[in-house]
Amino acid sequence: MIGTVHYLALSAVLFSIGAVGAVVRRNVIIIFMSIELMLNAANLAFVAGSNSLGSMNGQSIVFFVMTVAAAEAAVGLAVILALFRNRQTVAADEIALLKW
Amino acid sequence: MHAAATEVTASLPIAVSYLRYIPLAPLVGVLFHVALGYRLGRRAVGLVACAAVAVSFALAAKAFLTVLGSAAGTVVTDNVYQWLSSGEFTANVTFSVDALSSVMIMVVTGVGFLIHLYSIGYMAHEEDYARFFAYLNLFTAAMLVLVLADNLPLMFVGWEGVGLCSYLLIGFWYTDPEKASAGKKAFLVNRIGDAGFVLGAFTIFWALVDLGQGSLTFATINARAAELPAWASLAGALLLFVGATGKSAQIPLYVWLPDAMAGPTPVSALIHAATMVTAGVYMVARLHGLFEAAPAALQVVGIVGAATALLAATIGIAQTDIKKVLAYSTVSQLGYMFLALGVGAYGAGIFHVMTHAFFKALLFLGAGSVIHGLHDEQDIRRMGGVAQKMPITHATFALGVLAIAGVPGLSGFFSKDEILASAYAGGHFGLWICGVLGASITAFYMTRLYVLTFRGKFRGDHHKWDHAHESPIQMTLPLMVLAALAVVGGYVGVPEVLGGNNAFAEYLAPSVGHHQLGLAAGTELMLMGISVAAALTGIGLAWVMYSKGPDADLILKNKLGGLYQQMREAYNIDAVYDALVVQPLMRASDALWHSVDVRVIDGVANGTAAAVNSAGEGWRRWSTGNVQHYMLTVLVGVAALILALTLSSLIGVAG
Amino acid sequence: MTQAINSGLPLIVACSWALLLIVVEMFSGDRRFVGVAWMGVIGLAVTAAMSVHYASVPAVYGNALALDGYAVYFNLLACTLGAAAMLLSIDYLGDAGIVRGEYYSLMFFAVIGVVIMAAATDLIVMFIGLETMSMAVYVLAGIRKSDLRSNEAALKYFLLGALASALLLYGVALLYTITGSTVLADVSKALSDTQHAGADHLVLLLATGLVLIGFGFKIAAVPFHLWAPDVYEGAPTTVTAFMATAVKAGGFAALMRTVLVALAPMRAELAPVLWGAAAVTMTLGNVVALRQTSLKRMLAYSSIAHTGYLLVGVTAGTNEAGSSVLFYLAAYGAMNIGAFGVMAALARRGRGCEKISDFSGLAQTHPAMACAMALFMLSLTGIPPLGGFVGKLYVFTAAMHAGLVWLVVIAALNSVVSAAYYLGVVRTMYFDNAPADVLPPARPYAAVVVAVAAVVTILLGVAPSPVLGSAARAFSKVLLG
Amino acid sequence: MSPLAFYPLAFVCIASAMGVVLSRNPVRSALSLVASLFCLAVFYVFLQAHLVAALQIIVYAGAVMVLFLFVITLLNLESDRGLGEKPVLSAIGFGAGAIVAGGLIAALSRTSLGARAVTLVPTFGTTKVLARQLFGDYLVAFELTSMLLLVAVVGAVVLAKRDGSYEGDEQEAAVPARSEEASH
Repeated sequence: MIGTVHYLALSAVLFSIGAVGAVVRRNVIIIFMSIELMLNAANLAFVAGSNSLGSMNGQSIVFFVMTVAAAEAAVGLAVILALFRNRQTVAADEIALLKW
Repeated sequence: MHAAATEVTASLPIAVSYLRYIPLAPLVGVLFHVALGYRLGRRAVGLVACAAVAVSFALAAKAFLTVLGSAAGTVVTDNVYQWLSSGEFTANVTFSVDALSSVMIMVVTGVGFLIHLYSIGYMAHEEDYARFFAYLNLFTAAMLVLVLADNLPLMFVGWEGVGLCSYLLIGFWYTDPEKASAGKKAFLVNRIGDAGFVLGAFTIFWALVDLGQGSLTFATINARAAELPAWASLAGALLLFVGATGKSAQIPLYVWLPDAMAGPTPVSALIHAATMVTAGVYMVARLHGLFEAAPAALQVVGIVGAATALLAATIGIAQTDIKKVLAYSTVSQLGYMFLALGVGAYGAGIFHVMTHAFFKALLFLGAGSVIHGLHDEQDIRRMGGVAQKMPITHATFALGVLAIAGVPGLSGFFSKDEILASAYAGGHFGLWICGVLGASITAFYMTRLYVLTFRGKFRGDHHKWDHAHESPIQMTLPLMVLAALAVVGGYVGVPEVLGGNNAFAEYLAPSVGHHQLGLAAGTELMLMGISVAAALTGIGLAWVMYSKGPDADLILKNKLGGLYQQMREAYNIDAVYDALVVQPLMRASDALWHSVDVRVIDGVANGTAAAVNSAGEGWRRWSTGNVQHYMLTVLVGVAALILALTLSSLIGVAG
Repeated sequence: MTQAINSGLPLIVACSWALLLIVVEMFSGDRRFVGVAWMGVIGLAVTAAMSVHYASVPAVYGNALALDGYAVYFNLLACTLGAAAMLLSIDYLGDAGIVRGEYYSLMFFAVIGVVIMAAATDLIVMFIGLETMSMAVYVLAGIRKSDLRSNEAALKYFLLGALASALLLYGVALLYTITGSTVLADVSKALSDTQHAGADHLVLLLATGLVLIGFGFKIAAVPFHLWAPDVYEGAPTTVTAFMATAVKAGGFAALMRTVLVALAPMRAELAPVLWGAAAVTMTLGNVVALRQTSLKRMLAYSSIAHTGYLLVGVTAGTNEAGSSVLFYLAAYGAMNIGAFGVMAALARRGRGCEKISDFSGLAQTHPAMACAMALFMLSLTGIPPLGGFVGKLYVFTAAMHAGLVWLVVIAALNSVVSAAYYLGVVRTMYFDNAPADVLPPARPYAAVVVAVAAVVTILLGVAPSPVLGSAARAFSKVLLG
Repeated sequence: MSPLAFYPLAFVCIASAMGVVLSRNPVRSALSLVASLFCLAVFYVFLQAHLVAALQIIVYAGAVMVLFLFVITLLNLESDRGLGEKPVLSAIGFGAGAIVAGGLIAALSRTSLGARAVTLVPTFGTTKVLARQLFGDYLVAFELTSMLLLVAVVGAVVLAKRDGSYEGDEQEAAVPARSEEASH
């Protein structure tokens, strides 16, 4: 029988994949999508937790997290767009005027 | 220990409200200079600066006379307001004048006033006149806060304030980068001392709170020092003494004082000879109860003092810059004061603070007068015969030299003799030997300085000689007053064996206890004889050697060999510190900055080959400010945390 | 019910005011947006005043927000810092090529985010507050759209901020799964429950770690500080001033409430982590700051170092330490707003005012500005009797009380090192010669802000009692039990 | 949920998540993410979170991901070389990721969660209950979220919109000068 722990383990795996993606890719949009994946992993944990506790709070929280993620997407893509306009690139390692 | 300090008399407070104006008056002066100084011109600035200090002096005299005229143990206090308070401790802005601080405020305002007066003449051609006097007045205010404070935090305000002003005044001629860096060095070395001061204060405070005592006043600390745990009083006293070595230029933190001579000469006289540098001595005397509770710390104070007195004196022999000689002599004399404190003779230490303020201020101002008259010549090898051109400077300077050399009848003799006698009486034979040796060397190099400057024939460029002139009255008047003080200043503390009644020690007794020598009259006279003989030997030797001119240095050089070179280069302590402290710190900064923030991350991220290549330039190519590397750091941080927690937990369970 | 609404009124008014700002900005004909800026300042003043007025209402808004003393303190702090940053921005914006009036409403929203973070008693509400603040600040950092550095700052801040948010959220998710709640007090209760002592302990530790990392990012604690120098340098100076002060205050507000309330039962395990973070953060910040040539980057590392000092207080975790952290944040805010304010007051387009060497001889050309800057530098060093000194004194004494002797020793040594670079600025201003092309005169609004910041810095040092008292009162009811 | 359904679905979910990270083409990454989000929606259904599942598909996989795809195509992004360019960085990243996953799973497997026996009330997960909660306990959070969205919208407009209507050409002219300056 599949229990809460399985769901949480799955969420941990997704979380880690997202974290790895955020580090290893140089395309900032893919980095950003990886971070979205991490947020979704958290959502899965909330829903699984909610189910195991028999309390609906977790589901309500997911509702807010989705909103936050949507807001983040709007702002993040706008940031990327503004940068792209000036630099014609979305490669993380080419964006390094500010250093030391 | 033969000597025993009598109990400190319980204090009898008199509440007044005028003490606050003592530091406030110079502070008002500062505001005046800053706001109006440039508009109202030099005369106004000079006048206001001197008047402000004069007001302080008058009020200080009032407080002094009150203490003098009242019963022993009288303390005049002025509680302004509650400054800091939290659940467990309070610190007020409270000024208090007892016997100890009354001597200090008299010296600070009195000598300070003379030096302000002198500066009007000395700085007459200075462009930034108002700024100079603003700093000078600010310094006076800070020094007065330091001396008048009745608790440690308030003292720290003055403590940091004088350090800051010293920094600003050393670097006053900011066009000269070397001078600016001397200022920075002074400030940084002082900051190391300050860290000691703060940590010491914290230690004591912490231990006091454990006793249920939330007050940091000196009275409380001294009264309850004996109840503190031994380690707390020892650590607290030692840390505070680190602060004192910074401010009062003792081993190992004395290195800033010789460099501080880059500042204008009146500044050297006021801050780096007469007042600020004695702050450490004052602080230790102020907290004598604490230091007595930690005899080991007191021992350290004495040993450091004696060692500094001797070491600095040897360096003084080989210096050629008139101000450098005086600087090392200051370091050396401060060593005597700490020697006195270390053997429990607080009164003698403070006595020397006072006499030293007179004669050292005199010597510095005299040197300033010479430098001024010879158009900024500072090298004594290119002086000589100045006595003809500057009779007043010459006469007063000579008195200063005799006083510092310890010639009987002048102020330095009485105070130094009391210190040496106390050391001997306390059974500190080694310290006594150091002291006598140092006294002899002091007499030697001061005579050398005097002879090379004022005697013989002028050795410099004849243009300078032709234009050499005696200084104006604003400058010579303070010299004369200080010379008078340097001569008679010692008579307040004539020891009983010479028919005096040691009035100075009696007066200070309520603050710091009375130090009984407990020596037979014969012994005391014998000691006196030895130190006088030592001084006269030094004077005579130097007189004979240097009458022929500065080439006599060669004799010493031949005799002492490599040691002489070391003495001239002040044992290269600066280079040692640079190698041991400054360079490692700078390297650490570069390394941390490049490695943690740039190198490791990039190096790791770009392959181990890069990690091996540690050459700075090689790394630059990779240090990209790349956000990927930042993200990687975060992830590695998370992984490390998770790994550490998981492993420790699993092991914990297994164990 | 009325009470509950009353206690929420300041927030409601603040949100409405921010909305109003957007509308007013749209119809504002003035491209300097002076009116909008002033409206923002007035709105912040009203918010602050209302929060003080309704502070006596004991009601808690559901389980989400509490208008307790702690929240009110941070409310006042954030509103003041926000207003100062807004006033600094007048004229700076146009000169920097920023022609968006939304700037002020975004800053207003960021302040609201800080207020929510401080008032939140539920981790999710705290998270929403954090995101509101962050979202506004991401945009503000990048609002100088034509400037590549500003773009880059926004991107770096955004990517790292989003990553940190995800870590924080995952930590909260794990906490929720185990303890069954995100309400701070309930989490605390569940954590002290013995049922979680054994098997669940490790997950709770990991969750706590993730939450701490999330907040550690916002306050720029090592090793999550890397964004700070780049973002501080790239963002417009006025935004940097806001980030260095108000955003950091918000981060600490949330961190302290979380660590000292929700995670209180885990204090024993957290203490070494916090200890290490404090020690490493202040040391790295100070040592690296020594070699910086850009004033903005130097101040960034300095702000990292100050995070370390503040973490000393958090590590101690007592009532005394908590209130000293609150005081320190106020003093720190005044001196940093002032320091960045001097930069903003003198900066002109095409004429950088960000390198330390740009301030050569400032004492000759701008004596008042130089004097103020010197004052801020000395206060940051911890010279008495200035605000920074009293702040450090209180934090370190409290830490000493809590037995963190060695941490205090490290902190004291650090503050010795820090003197070197702060003093470098003073030396450059006072002892170096002014360049031939002198900096332009200071902007009037900014000059006023700098003057006020200087006065506050002095007052916090000379007469700290009122602020100290309110900090103590503000913190007195935060700790449970 | 039976293991027969869980494991295949989990596999697809993880595989598509890996797809996000590994695809060279950003469009393919985005589509992989959509697939992964779909799988999550299925899990939500099994966990009695019906409304959340619906929102996941409508809002997340729908609206948000469309926005991503839109920006990717707008910027006309080419494929990059994926992980090939920085092997060391990638290796460390994957190593650290493995530690994170391993540590979390190890910790989770030791918890008491498996022993938790909660019988869900019949109304669990219904929209009605969720709505009551959203507008009851979470009213403040709900209102604040609306403000958050507003901030995001304002912010996105500020950044994404060109300044042309305000400042005209002066702004655009400043750009090349600055980039030149920056390249030194």
